Amino acid sequence: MRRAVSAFDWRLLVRRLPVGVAVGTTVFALVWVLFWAPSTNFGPAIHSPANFLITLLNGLTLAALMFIVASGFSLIFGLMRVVNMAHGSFLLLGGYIAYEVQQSMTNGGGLTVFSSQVNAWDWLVPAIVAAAAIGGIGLVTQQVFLRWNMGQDLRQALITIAISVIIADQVVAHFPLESSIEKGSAVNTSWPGAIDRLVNLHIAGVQYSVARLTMLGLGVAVGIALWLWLYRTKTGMVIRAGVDDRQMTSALGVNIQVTFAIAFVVGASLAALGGAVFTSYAGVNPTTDGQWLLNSLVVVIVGGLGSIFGTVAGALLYALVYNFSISYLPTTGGDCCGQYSPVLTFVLLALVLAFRPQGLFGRPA
Amino acid sequence: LAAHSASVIRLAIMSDCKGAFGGAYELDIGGAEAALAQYAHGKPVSSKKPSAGMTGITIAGHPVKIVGYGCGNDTVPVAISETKRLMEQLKADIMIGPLSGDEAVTIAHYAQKHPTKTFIIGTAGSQDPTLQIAPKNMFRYHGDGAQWNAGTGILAYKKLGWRKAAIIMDDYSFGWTSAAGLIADFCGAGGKIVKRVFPPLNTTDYAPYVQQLPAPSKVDGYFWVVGGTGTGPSLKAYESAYGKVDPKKFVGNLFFFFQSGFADVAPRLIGAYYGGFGNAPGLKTAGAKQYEATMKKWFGPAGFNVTDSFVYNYFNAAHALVIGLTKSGGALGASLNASLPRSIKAGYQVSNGGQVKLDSNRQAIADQYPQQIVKGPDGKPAAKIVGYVPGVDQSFGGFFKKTSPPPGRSQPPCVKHKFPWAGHIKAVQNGVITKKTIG
Amino acid sequence: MTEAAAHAESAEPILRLRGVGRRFGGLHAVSDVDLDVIPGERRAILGPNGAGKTTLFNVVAGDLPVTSGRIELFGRDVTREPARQRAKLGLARSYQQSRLFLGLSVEDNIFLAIVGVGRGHLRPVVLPRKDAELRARAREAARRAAIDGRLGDVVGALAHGEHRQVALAMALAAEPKLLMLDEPASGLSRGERQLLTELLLALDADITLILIEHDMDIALRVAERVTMMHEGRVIVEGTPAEIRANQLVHDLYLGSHYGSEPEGGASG
Amino acid sequence: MGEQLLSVEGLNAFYGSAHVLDDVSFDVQNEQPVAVIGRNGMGKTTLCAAIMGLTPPRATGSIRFLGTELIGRPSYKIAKLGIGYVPQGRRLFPSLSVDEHLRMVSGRNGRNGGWNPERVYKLFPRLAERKRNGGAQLSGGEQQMLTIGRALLLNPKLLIMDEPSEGLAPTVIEQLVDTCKRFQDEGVALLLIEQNLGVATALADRQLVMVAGSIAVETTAEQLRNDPDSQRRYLGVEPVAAT
Amino acid sequence: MSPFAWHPRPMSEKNLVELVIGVTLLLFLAVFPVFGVGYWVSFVLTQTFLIGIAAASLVFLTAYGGMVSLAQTALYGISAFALGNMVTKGAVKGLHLGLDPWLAVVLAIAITTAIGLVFGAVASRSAGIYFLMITLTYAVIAFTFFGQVTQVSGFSGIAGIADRTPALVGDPVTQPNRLYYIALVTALVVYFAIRHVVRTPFGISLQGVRDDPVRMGSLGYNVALHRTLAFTFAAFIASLAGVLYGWWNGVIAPDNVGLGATVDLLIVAVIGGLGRVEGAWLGAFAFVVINNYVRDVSVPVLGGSFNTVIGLIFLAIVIVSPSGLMGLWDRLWDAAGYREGSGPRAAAAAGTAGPQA
Ligand SMILES: Nc1ncnc2c1ncn2[C@@H]1O[C@H](COP(=O)(O)OP(=O)(O)OP(=O)(O)O)[C@@H](O)[C@H]1O
Ligand SMILES: Nc1ncnc2c1ncn2[C@@H]1O[C@H](COP(=O)(O)OP(=O)(O)OP(=O)(O)O)[C@@H](O)[C@H]1O
Ligand SMILES: [Mg+2]
Ligand SMILES: [Mg+2]
Repeated sequence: MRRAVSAFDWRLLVRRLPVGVAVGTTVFALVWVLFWAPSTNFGPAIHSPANFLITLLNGLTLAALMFIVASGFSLIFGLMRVVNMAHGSFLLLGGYIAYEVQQSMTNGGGLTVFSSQVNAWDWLVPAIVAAAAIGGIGLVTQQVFLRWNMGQDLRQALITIAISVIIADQVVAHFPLESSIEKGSAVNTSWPGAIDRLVNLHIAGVQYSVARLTMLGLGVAVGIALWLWLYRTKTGMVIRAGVDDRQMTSALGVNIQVTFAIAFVVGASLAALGGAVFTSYAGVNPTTDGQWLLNSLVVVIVGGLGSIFGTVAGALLYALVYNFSISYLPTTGGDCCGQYSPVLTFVLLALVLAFRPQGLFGRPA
Repeated sequence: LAAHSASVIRLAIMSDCKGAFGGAYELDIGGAEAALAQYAHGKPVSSKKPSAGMTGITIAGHPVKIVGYGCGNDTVPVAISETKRLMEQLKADIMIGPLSGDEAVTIAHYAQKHPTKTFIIGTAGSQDPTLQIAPKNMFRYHGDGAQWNAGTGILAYKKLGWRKAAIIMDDYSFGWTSAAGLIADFCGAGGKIVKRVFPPLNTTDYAPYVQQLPAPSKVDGYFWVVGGTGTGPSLKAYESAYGKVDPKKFVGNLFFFFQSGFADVAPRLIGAYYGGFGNAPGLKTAGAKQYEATMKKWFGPAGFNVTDSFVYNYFNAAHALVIGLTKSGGALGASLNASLPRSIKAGYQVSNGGQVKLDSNRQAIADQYPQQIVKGPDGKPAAKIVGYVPGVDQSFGGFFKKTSPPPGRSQPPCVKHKFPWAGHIKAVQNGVITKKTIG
Repeated sequence: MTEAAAHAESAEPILRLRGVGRRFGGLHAVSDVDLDVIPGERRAILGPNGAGKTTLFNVVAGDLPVTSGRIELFGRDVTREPARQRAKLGLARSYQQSRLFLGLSVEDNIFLAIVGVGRGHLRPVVLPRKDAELRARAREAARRAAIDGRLGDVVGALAHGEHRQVALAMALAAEPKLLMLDEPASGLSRGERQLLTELLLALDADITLILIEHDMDIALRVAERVTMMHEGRVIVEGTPAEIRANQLVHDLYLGSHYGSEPEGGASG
Repeated sequence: MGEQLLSVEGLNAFYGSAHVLDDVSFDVQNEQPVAVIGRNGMGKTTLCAAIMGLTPPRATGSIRFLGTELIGRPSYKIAKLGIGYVPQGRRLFPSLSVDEHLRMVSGRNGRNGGWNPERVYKLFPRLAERKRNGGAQLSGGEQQMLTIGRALLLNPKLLIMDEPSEGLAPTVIEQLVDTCKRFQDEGVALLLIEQNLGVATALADRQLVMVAGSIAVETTAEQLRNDPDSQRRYLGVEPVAAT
Repeated sequence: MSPFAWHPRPMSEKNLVELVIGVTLLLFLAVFPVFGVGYWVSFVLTQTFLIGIAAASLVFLTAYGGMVSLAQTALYGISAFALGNMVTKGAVKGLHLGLDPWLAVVLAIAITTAIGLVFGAVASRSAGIYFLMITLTYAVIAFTFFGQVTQVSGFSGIAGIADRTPALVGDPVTQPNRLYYIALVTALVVYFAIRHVVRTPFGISLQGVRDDPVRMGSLGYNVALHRTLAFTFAAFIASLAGVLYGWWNGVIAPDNVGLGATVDLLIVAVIGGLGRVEGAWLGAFAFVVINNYVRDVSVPVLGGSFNTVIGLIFLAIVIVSPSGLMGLWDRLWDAAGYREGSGPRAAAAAGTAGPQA
């Protein structure tokens, strides 16, 4: 009996450990950021509330963009079990298409246009065209290459890898279209002038970018729309059923292929929408695809597959950890520690997965 | 020359066809091939697509065959495997390339182990290949990233009146090297760097890094050494933190006006100074005109920007090769290495009669030309040469040594130091070097 | 043998549940179950669909943690032990929906059941002698479950009923002290059911058997004692005869007669 | 006798190279239940799959439903023609709740018959209590109920049930039999696969015996019930030599 | 003929044919350096062997453990980085400890295996796609770690590893044959080790874990331990590839463990066929050859460089054969009318999908 009791204690400890570690880390991180933070860039939040607020807003707005992109990935990945490794390429191509459309609408002649020359339509139309075009490419991809091998995860992942290799090369070969600019050059679009300005938040004197706040709004809007679609209509149920057992779904009279095609198109379009936003927010270049594939993967992994809330949580966690670790890691000397924040970010994510293998909101496998 | 030795000389050209500089592939090849066409009887198979190949190249009676084109992606592993493919599978004797800094480092190591082959760097800006590793069979006829910025820091101090500045640099060897030139120069003149920020390569969101920079009200200006694909995104991040860019507060490196930079970031930076590639595109010298005419002649239909410095550097590399091979009579290896010119006449250089000299490490000592982005007559951004910095060597007159720590996050330190060119930087006006000293 | 017999004589139950409960959210799938099973006993657990039988198995086997109560197995408190420890102690179970290793052959499936309770899980070398012996045991178990005709076939390619047979073979192969079968007859044809019944009747006396079964012919023939569950609780316990006679059981569970097969000339 | 509803002619089916169905022919008349019985692994499930256009990679021969050829049709079209399918092993969707299972299917097949989720809940009250449970969070019997309910919501003309009584408590089986008996009144024909002879004979008069991939014999419930000998022969109370 | 399992069955006709092909190939490879093209010895084949070893560690985990690991590239990179930091001397990047070459090899393998143990333990509770994900984060951690922590590397990587090889290996540049044979022998040892291990209780139970981990628990197995140890074993194999790579390439850089390289190894394994260990080398060979020789093909309509062509070739391979080149061979064999094993039923499982649920 005594042995059993000691085993009991030990196990209990191990089981509580993750929670303990998580709570401990969070509390420590909070105390650090709020009250302590010696030898960091800004010092603790109580001393420099403006920087804290900016870091927070940077995190939230980046999370919104990550959500837009990753939700498309999550839709395809989580619901159809297709690991779409071409998601980053869709974003990249979407970004270039948005750029070309904005160029031609504003007669940019290949040069960056200024936001003062851009009105709301000059932004919206490119984004819509990009989303539609990539939706079309997504549809072709899904119909030609993925439709007939559903369920073969790896094979599909490989197919999309091959497609991403091809798209990457094609982008370098043809974009930007303007002949006086080198192919494969970085390009960017501009936000409409109306939102490309700073607004005074009247908190700690912080001025913040309206464009970034708009991005946050867009992210929320996409989230709500997706949620309504997936959880308030039959389409959502059908997709989830189809993922569980395609044949059976079909045997219930559901043309599951149509539903899958729609889901894929939506997912691809979200990548392009994200691409259009990213092109205004930072700009795209031929390395953007890998970067965003990785971002999407990480967000979806951490949040949990196929859950909208998971994607939200993943995006928030990733973006906040990213921003806060850059801002609040100590910087002593040249070689420590701020620049290790990318490493730290991913270590944290691995730890999340170690304790919750299915991601924050995922169903246990 | 001896007819019996008409063996084929095997040449490889390596550039990047993927990654951040993937768009430069045809340009670089075009640059090298234009020299081969001009000086060695080569005929491009297609004047629109240089990588389609070239026929009829002959030097000192030897046919020269371009055995292959290397395709890097700005990473070390691909650079090395492409080099092996070119040198071992395709059995090239000579390579012109690679394109970027880390690639050059790794190829320098390769060169060290393959002494019978000859390597002429295409257009890479890292310091190590010639300062630290310095294989006897590797040559570079252009400056490194630090050299390219020589004088620009002094200009910021003297002409813009900066005293306190912050610097943001890519966190890898080229970023460090490029920043090193600015820091050494600016601090040497008496300026202070109050903050160094290093975003990693391929950063998705530069906002938190930009946030670390002191606000524009707190410093006189920023050295902006974020390059390749990061220039635009980092500037956008700056704009969304502090509003519009004030070009007078920004001094950059070549990426302010390089390749896509010209369309992507330069329009926002009209008026800003930057280091450039250390050469002087747009100088109205005879050499420059001749060079541009040559490029137009061979690859005019390809339509690319002949003043592009990548093209120019590849051109000079191939030009030097032609001279060297001619002198060695087609002999390779050590005798080619001995014959490669220690000084070449280069189009965008003016001092010493337009010469680029090599130092004992086979690294260029060259004049540098700080530049400014201006609005061109067509309304598009244009690069204007504003200064002339004579004879900058890789060690900055002994400041960088083989034994000193290489450029890094905190290297070099910010110290006052008199560089050889301090006090000798001349103003350039309308493409003409004036007598006026500006720094 | 003598040891086993001695064990059987001691009244010490092989399985003792006290106040065992399992909740799923607000649903009490199993609540407050007390149960004693003595060594060598044949016990059937009956109950309507959703009564909590499978859940009870799951908590006893350790596949699900309990939310309350205490489980003793072979005189030892195993409430917090993981499933694998309980298997090592001598508990084997089958699943209502066969859980098999679809990528492995029938023989390898059974082989795994044998290795699992023994030592040498982690042995990364082939010991020809030892492996041959283990495999012989696996084939023997397959023969008892009448699936020895398909030893080399990949389990993924078998029919539903054949899966049930493999599952049975695996449970037997572990030579457990306590064998828990969850609806072993479901999906079996009459022929195989017959074989199953015979097999269960002929089971070694020192193996304790707990059986969930909706086929009353089998359950009531094999069992010595029957526990009837309803809505997570034990409502009746008794001998098969007592159970048959119990009106509550009839109302809740047995109904008239479709549960049992019409034997020979039985009326329709 | 009604008109011909389903007619199977010369049906062969293969898994890879394994020949599982061998020249199967039979038909189902309107409103008339038919049961297929046979030992494990004889090909009963494969027959259902072939009709529904599911798993077997290859099926040859002809299956006609109300004159429409089914072979080569995608299974959602087959289902839409009015065939409901209760698969063996339930095949519920773990990602969907009970309620979602039903809502997802209801109203899919344009036919307006009398089935809606409410009626299914009335038929199986246990399901109503479990509305929010996920498909994998049900007891075996509850799963079976949901599978049947799901198929009924298609308002099928023909219901194919593969061992529906498996895992059901006797009372529920009884209820199931009663329900199925009522199908006839509603114009639903039944193709029933069963191991439980009690259920098979109670529900269908025509009994097809499947042995080694073909219909060995057709008999009637009456005969089968009263003839232990044929029970033994077809359903193999003794181990059958031929396997 | 399950692609996933090895059964001690009597040798079929197909096994025999494969054996004959295998032995012939081996003999050919053994004498190849005598007459073969130097580049094929020093580059194509040596690289094939060592990439194949890394890919084999992935195939092992995938086929037998159901764990599609994206960390194998990171692990073999870690091994090469460890070797580089310990063995190099003088003014190169990294720690340049200048240890004895053999000692460095042993340490590199030990360190990598230990890291594999930790990685494996952390990931052992995950399965399927989640496992893939957590190992992807390992890959990213490795990449950012070596990129950002300049003390041990930085983006330009560590060079000069080939200058300090053990005497047995010699100078890989001037004596490529030695490394060729060492890589060949290592590959063979790895191949047979994997073949052996999957027939042992450990290997079979690993396959059980792949199919149904919960069930394995109720059979008495410690599933997490099994996964951890399998991962450690695979890390050990990958570390061998890493050491060979260090010698062969001389340079190791963060991009060797970047997303691109990670995906490349997956491509290698899948092209070869995730069902069979042989596939690892076949895939590596195809990959190396395609990357090297597809240069001058131009694509009509689309345009673009040879990268488009490579993308198209990979696309074609994956589309044509679900289980890679090995699967293609299996299918060709079947199509030729031969059947393995016990009667017609044996072939029934052939059509089933990838090993992952
Ligand atoms: N994982 C779960 N989550 C939520 N509810 C569950 C879960 N598993 C089972 N239940 C519920 O618990 C109750 C008992 O289920 P259990 O499987 O134990 O029944 P059972 O007695 O085995 O029934 P059957 O004879 O039909 O198999 C059922 O109502 C079921 O819906
Ligand atoms: N997916 C499959 N791949 C290969 N062979 C299969 C597959 N499914 C079934 N088989 C084989 O086909 C034969 C018929 O199987 P089927 O499932 O139709 O039998 P059944 O009559 O329904 O049996 P049961 O009563 O056990 O459900 C069996 O021998 C089985 O092994
Ligand atoms: Mg049950
Ligand atoms: Mg069946």
